[in-house]
Amino acid sequence: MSEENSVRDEVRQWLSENWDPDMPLVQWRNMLADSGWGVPGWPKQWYGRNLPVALVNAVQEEILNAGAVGVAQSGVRMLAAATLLEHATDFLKQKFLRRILTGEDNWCQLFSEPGSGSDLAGLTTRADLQGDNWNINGQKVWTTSAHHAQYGLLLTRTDWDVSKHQGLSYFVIEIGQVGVEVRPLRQMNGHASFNEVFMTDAVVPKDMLVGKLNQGWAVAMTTLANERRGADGLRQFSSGDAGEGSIFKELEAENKTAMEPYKWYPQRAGRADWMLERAKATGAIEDPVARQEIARALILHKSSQWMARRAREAQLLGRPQGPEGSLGKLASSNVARAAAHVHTLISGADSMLSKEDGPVNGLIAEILISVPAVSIAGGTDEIQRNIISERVLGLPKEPRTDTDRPFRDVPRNITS
Amino acid sequence: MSEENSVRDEVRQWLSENWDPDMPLVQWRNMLADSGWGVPGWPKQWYGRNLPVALVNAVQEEILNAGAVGVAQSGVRMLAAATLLEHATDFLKQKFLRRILTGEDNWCQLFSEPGSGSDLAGLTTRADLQGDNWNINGQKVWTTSAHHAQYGLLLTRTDWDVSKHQGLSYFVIEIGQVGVEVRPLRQMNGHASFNEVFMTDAVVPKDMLVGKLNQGWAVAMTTLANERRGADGLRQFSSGDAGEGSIFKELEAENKTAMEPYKWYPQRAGRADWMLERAKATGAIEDPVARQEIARALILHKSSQWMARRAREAQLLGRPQGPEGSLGKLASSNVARAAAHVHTLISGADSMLSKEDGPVNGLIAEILISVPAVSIAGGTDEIQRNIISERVLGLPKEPRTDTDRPFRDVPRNITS
Amino acid sequence: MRFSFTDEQQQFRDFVRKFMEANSATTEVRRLMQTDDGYDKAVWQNLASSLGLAGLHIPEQYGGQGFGPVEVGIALEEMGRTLLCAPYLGSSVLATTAILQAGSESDKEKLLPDLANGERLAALALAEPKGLWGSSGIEMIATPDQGRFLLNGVKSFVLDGLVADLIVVAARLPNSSGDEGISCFIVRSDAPGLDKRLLSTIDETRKLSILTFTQVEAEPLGEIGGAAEALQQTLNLSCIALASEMVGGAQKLFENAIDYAKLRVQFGRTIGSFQAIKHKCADLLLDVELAKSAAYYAAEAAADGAHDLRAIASLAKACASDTYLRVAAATIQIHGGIGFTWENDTHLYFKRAKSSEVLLDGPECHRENLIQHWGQLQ
Amino acid sequence: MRFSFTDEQQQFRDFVRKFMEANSATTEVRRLMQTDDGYDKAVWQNLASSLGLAGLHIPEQYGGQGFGPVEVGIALEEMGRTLLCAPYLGSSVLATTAILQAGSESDKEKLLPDLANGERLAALALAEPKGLWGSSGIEMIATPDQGRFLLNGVKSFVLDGLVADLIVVAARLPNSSGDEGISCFIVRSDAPGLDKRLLSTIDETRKLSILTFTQVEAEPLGEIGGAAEALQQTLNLSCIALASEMVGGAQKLFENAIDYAKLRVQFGRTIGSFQAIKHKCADLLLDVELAKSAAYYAAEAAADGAHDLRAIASLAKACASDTYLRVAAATIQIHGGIGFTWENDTHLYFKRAKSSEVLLDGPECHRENLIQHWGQLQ
Repeated sequence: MSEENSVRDEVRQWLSENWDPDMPLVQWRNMLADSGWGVPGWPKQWYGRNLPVALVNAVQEEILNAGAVGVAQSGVRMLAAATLLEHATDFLKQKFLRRILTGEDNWCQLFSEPGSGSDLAGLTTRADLQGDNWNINGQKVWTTSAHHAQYGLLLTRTDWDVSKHQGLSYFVIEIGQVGVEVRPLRQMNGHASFNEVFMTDAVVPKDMLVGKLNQGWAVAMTTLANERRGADGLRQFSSGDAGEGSIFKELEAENKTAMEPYKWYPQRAGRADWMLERAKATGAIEDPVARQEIARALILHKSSQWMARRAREAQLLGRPQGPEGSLGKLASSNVARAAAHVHTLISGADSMLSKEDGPVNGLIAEILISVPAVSIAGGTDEIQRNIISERVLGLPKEPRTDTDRPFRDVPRNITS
Repeated sequence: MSEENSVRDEVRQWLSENWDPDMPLVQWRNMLADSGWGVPGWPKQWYGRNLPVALVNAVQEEILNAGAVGVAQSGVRMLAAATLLEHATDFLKQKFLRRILTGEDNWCQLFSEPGSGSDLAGLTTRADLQGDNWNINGQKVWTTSAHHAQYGLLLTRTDWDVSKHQGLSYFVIEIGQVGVEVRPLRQMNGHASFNEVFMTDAVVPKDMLVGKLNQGWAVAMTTLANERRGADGLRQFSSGDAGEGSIFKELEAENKTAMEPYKWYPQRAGRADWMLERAKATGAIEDPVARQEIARALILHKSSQWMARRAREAQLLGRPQGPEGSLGKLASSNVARAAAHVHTLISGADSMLSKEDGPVNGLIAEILISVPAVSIAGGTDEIQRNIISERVLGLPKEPRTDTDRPFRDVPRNITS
Repeated sequence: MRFSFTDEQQQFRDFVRKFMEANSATTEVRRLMQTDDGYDKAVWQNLASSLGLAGLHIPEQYGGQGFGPVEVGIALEEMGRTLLCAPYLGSSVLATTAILQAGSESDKEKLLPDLANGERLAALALAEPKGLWGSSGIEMIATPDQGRFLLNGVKSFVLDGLVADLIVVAARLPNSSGDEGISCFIVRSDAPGLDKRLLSTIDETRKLSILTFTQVEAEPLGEIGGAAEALQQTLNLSCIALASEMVGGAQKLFENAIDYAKLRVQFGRTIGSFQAIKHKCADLLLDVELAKSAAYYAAEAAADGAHDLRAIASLAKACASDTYLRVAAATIQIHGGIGFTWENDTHLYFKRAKSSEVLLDGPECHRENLIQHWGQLQ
Repeated sequence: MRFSFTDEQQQFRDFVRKFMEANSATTEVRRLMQTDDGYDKAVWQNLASSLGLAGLHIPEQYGGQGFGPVEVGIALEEMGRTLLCAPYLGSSVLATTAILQAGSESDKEKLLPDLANGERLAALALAEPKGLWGSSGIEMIATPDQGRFLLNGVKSFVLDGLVADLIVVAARLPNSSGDEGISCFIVRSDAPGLDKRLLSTIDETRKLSILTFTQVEAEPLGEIGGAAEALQQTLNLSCIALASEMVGGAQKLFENAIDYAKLRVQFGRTIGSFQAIKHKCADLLLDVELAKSAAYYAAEAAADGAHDLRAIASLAKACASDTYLRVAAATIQIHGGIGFTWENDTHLYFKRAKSSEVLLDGPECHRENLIQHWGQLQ
């Protein structure tokens, strides 16, 4: 406690001396980086202060209370940072970490492929060494914000004669090059928030390798572990912090671009928070059958939130994480489906109507045609159940027929 | 059609000359066997007339219309008969078929074991040849009516050095011998309608082998196929045919014993047919929420019945059987669960009460604690889904790790 | 009661299926759903006159084929398989059935021949913005005005209302309530005071419109004030037809899912070899076969003139819509990410399933009807 | 609002668990469920006085431990794990809470100390043969008779009613309805005119009885005519306690299922390696954790005196009972045939789940309460 208070005093002190809402955004964030208050949990030598989670939260609280702006957080950049911090050379940390915190660079994640979704380790994008560069050929998909990213986290196959997990390598690739083509991918709900990325003889310099050659799987696991940590069902969708001063204009613009691909995510999650409101507005609340269905969904919704709070609180207390931590994603699929069902029941025939003709200006329709994504994106429910049953419950893996031989000999999809 | 009419005339004629309700039951059934009218679908040389299904039904209709008694049908005897007809030596057919039809012998099925339920081919009851007899050791379970059966259909392992399906042999075993001990097995609903059968150096003469040595699996498949055919969700639970004459007294006694183990089966099936009646009796029908749940269960119940009728009619028309035929068992599990849920909702707090304190003199309670068996007995829902997905949908089998080696080397349960 | 199709009905099914496969590929569906009319006139003419489907259940004396609910069910099932974009459900089923049920002899002689040969299209304007199809939902007032009637009010969710030449309108007499005073009228699509607008919908393969009536002159269809029962029977038959359409869509989509499960490889195996997928598919097959069994039974019951058809129709409709939705959601899931893309056809079926779920009232409403009107089915 | 237990609470849980594992093995459960009393006096004395669980939530001035709903929840969760056969829910929770909520200062001083040390047992007679626990279900009439009251009517589903020394009875004043006139009374178990009979139940680990009152003299408990709110609060707290008991049972049963899935071999593999089982288990784990989260939240809310406790209690009860049933059914399924036998312990939990589902009102009723009384939870 006393340690926390001293930290809080220190950061308050520093903010009072340095925070200026009319300072250019990048300049302010550079100060945060230099002071170590921007990412106090990071190592001292890399813009941080080595503080434990509890104190990190205290610091962030103080920055929030002061109404000050923090380091850039949005998009994939924090996954990139966590991965580079753990696996990259000092050269790469030097090159990228600061500009990640200042928000000068945008990043994207180049993992999934048309032929390997659930089976990420089955990917077939190839990297072949030619002189001092790696020559990249293949296609990635489900890439968020690739169209305005400078760099990508790229997972490729560099050895086809070893088992699937042993032949992967992890690189940082520059997106704005001739060999990389980014195309928008339209979804069934009409949005195009993802990209397909085609790489044809794209070039990656040798020193952009992250971690050791052919040990890219371990590096990718770090990225994905951090991604999962972000998805505990409590994430807020920032609508741009308000505040007086020029810096907030810059911030708002940044958030707007960053949040653009995510604007349908609240609908994808089912909008359980709208159920009662909608039931009252439509009069469905008078229908006992509707009340039962709303109650069922509400029970799922609230107990999922409470489960997430338990997980988070255990984490803050530094207690060993219980199963509740791994269950958030699966729970959110159930909540979303239940809520979509309820919204259909509440809106009745109107649930057919979209755009300006539809309830809540078409957002109910958007819920109904977006919810199917929640049980697929970021790991299907089926994959989640595998992970839970094996890692949490300790049930045995199925006999594998793909890890016991050179990847070359493993049956795979014929990708167009 | 004209062929059908001539057959109908012939049976009517024969019945008018021979049927006598005061004849001893066994004597009458011997006449049915000799005339071929008892099992007109069977081969001519074995008490039948080789008639096609459609005509067989016509004959049975005529016997029914005449109010006459048919051959013995209850219990396992018809599975035994079908299996013997297809696989047994003339010696065995001679020895058993007639007494099956007259009802003089009762039969039981000795397949399942504590260590091999879903995985029947993994059974470990051993048969070792000693001189002219097979020496049987092992335990069987889920045997209906073993306690009053004279003979059992016994599946054993006779070769441990070949793959699991290749080392099984099928015998007829005499139950009333020293080496065979029959114990009742109590279920969670209090009934004890099954037995455990312990065989310790039990003796089976060589000539009681059905089919070829080590080819018992194919024989067992015949038995099970006939068993499945019986379970199309439309089976009636005979309460003993009424009628004037001494023969009906004998018949009633026979049915009573035969039906004893099955008396809770209607409850196991969920008693969907009681839902509306109960809802009206209790006033639950006034509750819109109850009406929804009843409707859900009723839709399952009726559409399952109609699906079964489609399957049966296609069969009668000699059309290739569609998927609907394989789905009856899985459907009946869903119906039973839905009906049990509805009965709880209808009875409310009373659904806790059993025996004379419970609704419908305890039968509602019996539904609730019997329904869990429906998705297990005769093949679990999981096994049904495997069968459907592989045989009906043509989806590939999972990689097997138990059929590619001598059974000796296959991991199995340590049975007490 | 039959539980199988006759050989003639089987042949009819094969015949319709061939036509649909030739004329309603998903590329064609995608083209037509972008248009306002939402159908191809040449294909419609073929389907309506050459095949005679428009008059399938219209008696021969009115220029139809004289078939019944079973054949209509078969036709809709095959149309549902290919998501046919055409005014069949709207004109040939809903509106035509309303005229058959509510119209007088002379109405039928006057109106049906042109519908039977597909020369003209009709639409049924029944539900209003509240989105209820039963008589209780009819609030539009028909005011008597020297022999004619003047209609005022709004009709919504009108299927194919924009392409129809004539509109069958359900309205009620002043100061009436419930089944009392319910009447049917015929309004020409170009009638003064009639305003028509296309509605934006999730399912672009169905064209719904909203019609606003301001002092619109209308001619009575059948007996004034006594149309409630005719409209209910129209709904019963239309629900059975829609259930058949849904069953066809669910069956086809299920086949797509199975095909993909056999093709797609992950972890060195086709995903169809994983129990997670296999068991899901087995459950879906059961759902589809149950929904089929209910739809087939309902069509037979309609053909037999069953007394409790309303309950049976509601059973079939609720069963089919729940099944179609489950199959659609599961098919997206089995496809994974690709199943959520616009290029993949699954979403076209998913959206058809969503619109079919609430069109002609939702499943909760039909489950309630089922219990309210349940007789003793065998 | 806390979302974790304190170290002291963790220690308390370990302590109770050890006791339950030592004193409530399923062999013991099977022995006690065959008896009419349904509990072991020695074990009860230990549990009540040595461990002080009987007075866990009774304030110290009445001889209790002075703990709250969270500790009661922990105790019941651990008791639920082992299906403890004892009058804890009936006497220490239902009846004791009723006295705490409805009783006057002097009532509490008089009645609670003997309950706190487990010397005496009490039961709450609330529901009647219609099986409703809310005030609307209370039809028993309390007729004023020179300072005392005479009770006439029947109380059913009375938990531990046969072993109780005193009965807390809920009745209403003549010519009252709804919450009006609801009053609580104390009746001695040997009072003239009181007839007690054990009910046959699915779940033999709970002893329910039916009590018939004929002109039974009763002493008022607390304020006459104003007990409705106290009884509702009693139900809220008892539902949370019961939810905790269910969660404990579900958790333990789930552990049994996992153990069996890891042990049982079919097709040369442990069945726990099949996706059909693995995925079922993953879904069950989620169900259990959700139900736990709801029960823990509700206990904390009760400790914090949340204003919308009725909604939260109903949420926790409905969530726990649906989960317990799903886990029980799935555990039988995972065990296969052996899971349906009497020798296997699964059915003991299954039956406890069934009785818990409808005890203190069923899930539909609680879902309705949830919506009726829902505030704005965070």
